[in-house]
Amino acid sequence: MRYHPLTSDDRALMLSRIGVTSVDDLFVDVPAEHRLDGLLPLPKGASEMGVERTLAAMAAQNRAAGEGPFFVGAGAYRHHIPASVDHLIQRSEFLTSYTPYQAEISQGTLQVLFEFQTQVARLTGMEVANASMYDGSTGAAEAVMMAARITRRKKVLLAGGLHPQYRDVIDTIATGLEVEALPTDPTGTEDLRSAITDDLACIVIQTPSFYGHLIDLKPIAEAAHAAGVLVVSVFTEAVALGAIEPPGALGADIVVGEGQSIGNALNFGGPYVGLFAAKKAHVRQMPGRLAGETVDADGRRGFALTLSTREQHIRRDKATSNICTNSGLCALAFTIHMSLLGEAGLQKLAHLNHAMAVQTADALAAVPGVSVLNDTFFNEFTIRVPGNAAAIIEKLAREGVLGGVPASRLDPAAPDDLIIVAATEMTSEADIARYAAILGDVL
Amino acid sequence: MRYHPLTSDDRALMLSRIGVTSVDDLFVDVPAEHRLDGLLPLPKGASEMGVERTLAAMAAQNRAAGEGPFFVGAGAYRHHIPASVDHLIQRSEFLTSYTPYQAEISQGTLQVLFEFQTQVARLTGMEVANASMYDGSTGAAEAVMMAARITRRKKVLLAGGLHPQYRDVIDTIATGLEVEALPTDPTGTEDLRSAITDDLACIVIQTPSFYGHLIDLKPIAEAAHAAGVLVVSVFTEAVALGAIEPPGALGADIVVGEGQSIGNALNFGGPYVGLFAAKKAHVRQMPGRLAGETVDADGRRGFALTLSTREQHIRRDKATSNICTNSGLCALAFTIHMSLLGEAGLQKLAHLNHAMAVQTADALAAVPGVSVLNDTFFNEFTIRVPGNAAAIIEKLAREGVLGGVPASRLDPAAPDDLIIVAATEMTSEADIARYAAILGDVL
Amino acid sequence: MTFTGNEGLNIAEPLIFETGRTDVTGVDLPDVPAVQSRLGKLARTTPVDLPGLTEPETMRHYVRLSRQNYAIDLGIYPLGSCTMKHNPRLNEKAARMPGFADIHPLQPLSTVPGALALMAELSRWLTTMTGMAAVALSPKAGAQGELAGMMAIRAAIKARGETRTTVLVPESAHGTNPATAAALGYKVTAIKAREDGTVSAEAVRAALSDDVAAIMLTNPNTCGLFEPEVAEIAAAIHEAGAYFYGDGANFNAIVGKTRPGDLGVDAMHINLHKTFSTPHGGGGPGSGPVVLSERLAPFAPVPFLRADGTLVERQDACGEGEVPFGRLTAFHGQMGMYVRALAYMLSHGSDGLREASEDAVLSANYIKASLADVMTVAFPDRPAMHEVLFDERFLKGTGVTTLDFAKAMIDEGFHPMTMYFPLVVPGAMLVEPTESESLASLDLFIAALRDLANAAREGDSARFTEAPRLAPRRRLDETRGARRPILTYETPEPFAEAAE
Amino acid sequence: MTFTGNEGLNIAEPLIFETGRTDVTGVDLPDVPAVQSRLGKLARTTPVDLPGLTEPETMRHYVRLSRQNYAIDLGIYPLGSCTMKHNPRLNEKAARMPGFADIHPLQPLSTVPGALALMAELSRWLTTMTGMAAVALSPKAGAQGELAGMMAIRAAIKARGETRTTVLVPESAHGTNPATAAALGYKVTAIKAREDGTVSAEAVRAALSDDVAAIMLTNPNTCGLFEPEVAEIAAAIHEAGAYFYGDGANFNAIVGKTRPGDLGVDAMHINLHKTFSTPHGGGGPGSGPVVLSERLAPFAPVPFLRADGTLVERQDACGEGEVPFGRLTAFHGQMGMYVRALAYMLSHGSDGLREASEDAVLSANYIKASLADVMTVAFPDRPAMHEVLFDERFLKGTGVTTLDFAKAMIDEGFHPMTMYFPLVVPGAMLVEPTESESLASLDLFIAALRDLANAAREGDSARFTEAPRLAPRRRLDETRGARRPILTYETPEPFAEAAE
Ligand SMILES: Cc1ncc(COP(=O)(O)O)c(C=O)c1O
Ligand SMILES: Cc1ncc(COP(=O)(O)O)c(C=O)c1O
Repeated sequence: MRYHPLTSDDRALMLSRIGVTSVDDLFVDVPAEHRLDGLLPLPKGASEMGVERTLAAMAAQNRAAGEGPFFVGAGAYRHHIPASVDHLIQRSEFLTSYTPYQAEISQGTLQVLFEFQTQVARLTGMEVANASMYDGSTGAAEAVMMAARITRRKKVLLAGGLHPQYRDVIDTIATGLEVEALPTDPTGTEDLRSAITDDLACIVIQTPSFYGHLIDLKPIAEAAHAAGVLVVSVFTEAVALGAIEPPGALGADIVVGEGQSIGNALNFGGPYVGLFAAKKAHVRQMPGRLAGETVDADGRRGFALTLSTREQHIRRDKATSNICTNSGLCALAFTIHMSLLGEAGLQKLAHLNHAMAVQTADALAAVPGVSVLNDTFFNEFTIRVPGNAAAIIEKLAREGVLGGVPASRLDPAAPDDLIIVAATEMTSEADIARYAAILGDVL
Repeated sequence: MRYHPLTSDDRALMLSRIGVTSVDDLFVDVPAEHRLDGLLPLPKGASEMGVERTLAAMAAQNRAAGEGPFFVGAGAYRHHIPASVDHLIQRSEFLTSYTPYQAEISQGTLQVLFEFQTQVARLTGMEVANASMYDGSTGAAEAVMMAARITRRKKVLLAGGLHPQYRDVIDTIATGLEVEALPTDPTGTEDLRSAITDDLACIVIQTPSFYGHLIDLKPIAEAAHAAGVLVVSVFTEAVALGAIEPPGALGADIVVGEGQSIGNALNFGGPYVGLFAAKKAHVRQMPGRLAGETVDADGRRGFALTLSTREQHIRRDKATSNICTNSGLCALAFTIHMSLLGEAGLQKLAHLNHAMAVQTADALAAVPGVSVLNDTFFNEFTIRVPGNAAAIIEKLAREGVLGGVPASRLDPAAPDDLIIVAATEMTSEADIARYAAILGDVL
Repeated sequence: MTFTGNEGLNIAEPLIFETGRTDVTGVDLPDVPAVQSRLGKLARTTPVDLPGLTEPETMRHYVRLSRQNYAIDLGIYPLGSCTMKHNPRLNEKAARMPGFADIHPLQPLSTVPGALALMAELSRWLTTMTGMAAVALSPKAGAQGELAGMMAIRAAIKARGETRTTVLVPESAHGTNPATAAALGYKVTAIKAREDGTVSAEAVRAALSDDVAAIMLTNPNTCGLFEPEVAEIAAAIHEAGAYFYGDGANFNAIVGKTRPGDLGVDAMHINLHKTFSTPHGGGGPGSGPVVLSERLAPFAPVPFLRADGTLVERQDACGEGEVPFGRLTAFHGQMGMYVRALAYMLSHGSDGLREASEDAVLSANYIKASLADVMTVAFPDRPAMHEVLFDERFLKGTGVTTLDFAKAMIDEGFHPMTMYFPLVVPGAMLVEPTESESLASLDLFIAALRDLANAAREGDSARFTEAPRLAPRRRLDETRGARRPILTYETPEPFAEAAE
Repeated sequence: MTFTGNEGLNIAEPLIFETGRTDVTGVDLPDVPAVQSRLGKLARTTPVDLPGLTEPETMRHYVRLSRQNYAIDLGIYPLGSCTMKHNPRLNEKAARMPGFADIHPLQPLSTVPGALALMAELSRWLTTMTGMAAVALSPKAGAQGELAGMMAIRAAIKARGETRTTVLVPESAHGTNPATAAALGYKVTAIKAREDGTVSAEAVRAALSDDVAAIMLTNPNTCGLFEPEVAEIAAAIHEAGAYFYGDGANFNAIVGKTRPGDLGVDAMHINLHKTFSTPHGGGGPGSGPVVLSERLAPFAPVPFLRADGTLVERQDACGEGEVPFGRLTAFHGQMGMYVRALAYMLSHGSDGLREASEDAVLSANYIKASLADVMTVAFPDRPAMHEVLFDERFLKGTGVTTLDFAKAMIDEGFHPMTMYFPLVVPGAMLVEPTESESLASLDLFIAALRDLANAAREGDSARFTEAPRLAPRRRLDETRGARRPILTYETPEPFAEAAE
């Protein structure tokens, strides 16, 4: 086997040093009746060439985003990733290293995490950020539990603009809490201020919302804070923060979001990277790893994991979260891409996304029977179509256009005539024209 | 521009340190009438996204080998390259370093070259090898000139089995010499022994030949050596040497070949890597760079470029060759792939190639009207078809089969009904069956 | 020593916040078409203060930083419990095929049959290797797999109309086990190990009651031993109406040798980033599919694949006998890791998988046998599985601690083993070589540890207490880090700079 | 100091011949079908004696070796004449698109229209930038481009029915220039430079005769100066019936600022691996297209592209006015480099190309201005172009040589500049920063050189003569290497080992 350096001679020599005659002698503790005799009923090993062929054949059955007009978003976005990002994350020293517990020989990863934390904090307008969560949805669940720990309250309110799958994840994971979800809110008009009660640990608000609306957190945060309620702000499109006011500036207490848009490919949903930012005062209640600046024995600046007493490997059943492995490499990709963008690049990217979405919205609104529900949006908005959204999306797909996500695919409570449509810098004017034309045809 | 770190502020500061007011002040030596005023009549810079799109559109117009049955060889071969090879050669420290003139900080490249030289010497059965030539064809020209230097003779004989383009390259580059080429030899039956005369510097023989025949160098080498003539042995398929006797064992004095097959993609013809091996006695007449083992000031083993007094940067108009930049990175790919293969892997690879070629030959020979010209071959052979080979190849291509190379495409003197057909480990039985079937159809 | 502070190829690198500038970018973009803004009053007014670097600066910054890391590709990485094995580059290539990397989780499922087929194929391999009925692929890492398994158990108990509030966890367990149980509101009861490092069925039986929901047992356990009474423990658990959660982090020892399902496991997560070689990437991402027994299968979370290959994404779309406990993550889990793991499985095949386990176990026992006379093996009597546990007894009286010993290994060119885990032996050193090491590599490692052990015994303690001296940094002051944590870069005030 | 000889992350690595084994392989292959061998009596009987490594061993071996190299991605690489600029990764990605990397040079041309279009587009950029009539793409590197250009010149002279046997080459020329001329049988006449480092038209005129075939002139020249009399020289050359071969290695200084064709150049190679950023790869591959004037265009070698986009592969397939001098390489040249170079050009565009040249020249002059007081600028009076030449005068009396000075730079974390070239000044140090350096990087470099120059002056000579001390190796014994060259690994005789 090409990955196994030991030869039969090596094995014989090793067995004799150990003092046994066969490798099976090392498995004597396995109950005899449960030892496998022959091979598992699975194919035998294959050449690299063969495996590549098998997997390439599977991949070829999927319609890649790049093959034609593509407007799918709703939590994951197709952006251009500079070639240097993917090159750098494949450096052996980044790709094949473990969690940086041995700080002296992990300064590369640790400094990157410190840069990542700083970028996330600045992007969200918050004071601190952790070294990543699995993704935005699980980060949202962790945020809710953190809010409950801070406030020592058990009730949680989810706004109607929250991504339905995020809602389901919070509902599933935050098991000890009472989670109430407001009705889904396609028009972005729900009144959150009046839903706030003083027994809430937090209110969870997504902006831009699942349906694309920009929500002004400020008045809500004021009402929440007056009631001792924390505001958990959620985003699924990190690029948006280049063009809209950051949640931190509007009063959010915890900000969580999906970081996939920066540096990470679509990957059919994972791996992604959860961004998690908060206020300094709450740092000891945060989940996940933190890299901190310190000095070494010679007084040189260096970085190390810190505040580990929050974590499962130290605190066990008292930990703030059970998370261990996180999204290190995706965080690296985020950091590199963000370093390339910088403020100037991020802002231009955001405005380009917005412009392409506006063009798309205008083009689709001009299709007879189609209306755009949004007054405000960033790079994603919702259209109402005259007919079943899922069926229309299928028809579009057959014509080579991936036109968006039927809201009802994720949320049975959503009307079935809504499509969530996203555009990015990858969207061309030709794509938009084609979408509008085909949509007109299939309606 | 994303690749240019200087900002306008930086430039202003630098100009003031220099003491000029504009960058144009630094171009005063350019004759005023020849200074360009505006921009060149070329498009302005484009985003990475845009460039990628433009190039992908061009690439998509080409029929990649992997898209269907593929039997093209005649000097370049489609082999499977392990993913680790391409990964490793893209390591910054290999990809973006210069020729290892500063040995202390180039040990990586130097040790690789030393390994490469050893591998090439062992593969060819020779005593020494250099650190690469541009490719097999230019290596062949250099070999001829080296033979002339050694023997101080001017006449060169090229066997009829030599790749026609290699022949043309020798003819072009070896300008001071009298190059005589024997008639092209599709059947592999020419009598080379009796063509040897004692005024020859060398005789150049390709084996496996352009038409695929295996040539026994031994009797020819005996005759040549008796006449003081050197034998230059050429190969275009390095994998063959895993299955056939190496030229060094059969009496070759200089062995040159194309190394593309090991570790390097087809790339429409380049970059490739020329392998160049010889006898120790002739090393001071060799062209190209050589890495040698030595020790550092602390007595530690290390490697450095050596015998540079042969080279242009030291010897200028007395150099053994004008070559400077060579094929370092392709040599690295060769070395890595060869290290992965090892003797066991190389031999199996060679025998697999041979087996697929035998199956192909048998299948095509069974097509009515088609005959195989070869008694012996490695992974490539010649068929005679009833009709114009070039036209048939076009018809096959239209059916999705790339069936080989019409001999007459490269050599106007070759009969126009011959196709050179290659198979490799990438050839599947389905490919073979399809080729035979379609060939039957188009004839 | 040098003017620059650099030392040859070891080049110091500041933070991007010290070198980048907010008006510089390494990403060129087309011009933004003029449109009527739809951002309303929420258009950004505050600066982000994010520095940018051009591409050449970016390359250098991250390449230089990377060179301050150890990695599998640099040498043996014997972190016990972490299974730092070779990461094949084929797997990276496959995961980047546009048909896998450039597909959206919410594009119509009719446009991604290959993706669903890949998930089904991966499921087949996982259930066959473990001898289990079903698998929930979506958990994002091992810890979430634990959550998934324990939630399925809780749902199954609830479906029986019961409530149980206790979970048994051996003391040697990984931190995620008690953390997971606690996150679900369970009371954690610790089970003590025997002298020989294993758990006795007797101890388990003594702790059982009808309030016990499950045991979370790692097998092979974190001392590197196969639990000899595992089947008996399983029987006792089941008899008490409880479930057997298996922590599969150590599955690499037994693939193709025995099947957890046969041993009585009801649920077990599999860290694809351990046993199945998806790269750790400096801390993640991972993937933690959880295999489930027949009894737990109905409770698998959405999304799940039906036997006919269809993907069920919503709880309200379930059919009979499908009672998912919920959803653990948006979308479908770690597709990028599925591709890599399946590439690993197809490459190895049934024969290669078994060989991997055998070589891993063989290598651990070889290290054990080769060091037993100079270091102290915590549990010498049973064969080790894929990892071998040493303790600090051999350092007694030398003034050298486990930590010092580990740091001296860094100077020798090795990544240290896992230290101070499991908690059940003092100064634990858990060594897991994996199957990826050649005999030459093992021998070099062994020779170095022998030399170090001898040096410690001979009183050369500075070699240890001052270590590492040859790494990019010497020991970091971690308490200072924790007392006044500096978690983000703060631009120095200009006047502070001037004052210096 | 350590037992292993390793120093933290700097890990020693033997040769594959010392670790690999001939029965080990890192490549699994399907079984070989049984066939009747057609190898005849030439089937291999002798062993190859090639060691194999598994994939994990291979990764480590080459990753460890790579870490002993300096690289652009690690820091400034100021090798004068080499143009070590940033290598964009987009270009690597594009070159690996299957439509470029996985196409065969001899598959029907009807199946590769995109490849031909790319070559045509590259040709358009090259001829437009240089103001020339045509380009021969196929030369494999600069030196072969020289051969191509000089052969075209020879063919043109022959077509006029003349023979000329002399080529003029300034003393400062790169070694490939005289080597190329000599390879073609020309007598090389050296032209002396003036005091100010440039060539005078007068000196050229004095050397001209009707035996002179060409002048090979590098402009900007290898002293980093633009030849102010280039147009006059060209006129004189042409008047004498000779041709002007331009060495385009230094084209990076003037792209978009002036066109060689306008200056009177008849043929000029362009190193795509310098000006157009294709990676040097530790020595190659490169690509050396040669642009040709109207008069030389007909003699371009096969293969060449016609204006209509068709590719002419054979001399006998030529039409009227097409009289190629021959063929320089099998197939069509360095396609992989064409893709990268075109990606560079499209990315930069007309504006970015000019900016690159301006920044390169600006940076060289900034270095010159910043070091002029502590080092000695060889030709201080004219503006430098993209590189600046220092000489050894500032080291006089310090006991430090140019070589020592360069080696001390290694300890400081820098790759040295080009040394002892050009030959026209003693102890030359040719510094070419390129446009890829940030101001911070330039300042760091300048500060280090200032510190070093001061240290040399102040008598700290050990810092230089003992340097490098912090690199993977100290200075190598190059004479020993050359006296008894060891060019391949020889397995030690077993008895020799025993005797030790
Ligand atoms: C024994 C054991 N259990 C559980 C885990 C947690 O897995 P993960 O890090 O994938 O969440 C680990 C990993 O470190 C482990 O070693
Ligand atoms: C001035 C000059 N001319 C010619 C060459 C030769 O080019 P190449 O190395 O591409 O053959 C070089 C490259 O080193 C050079 O610097």
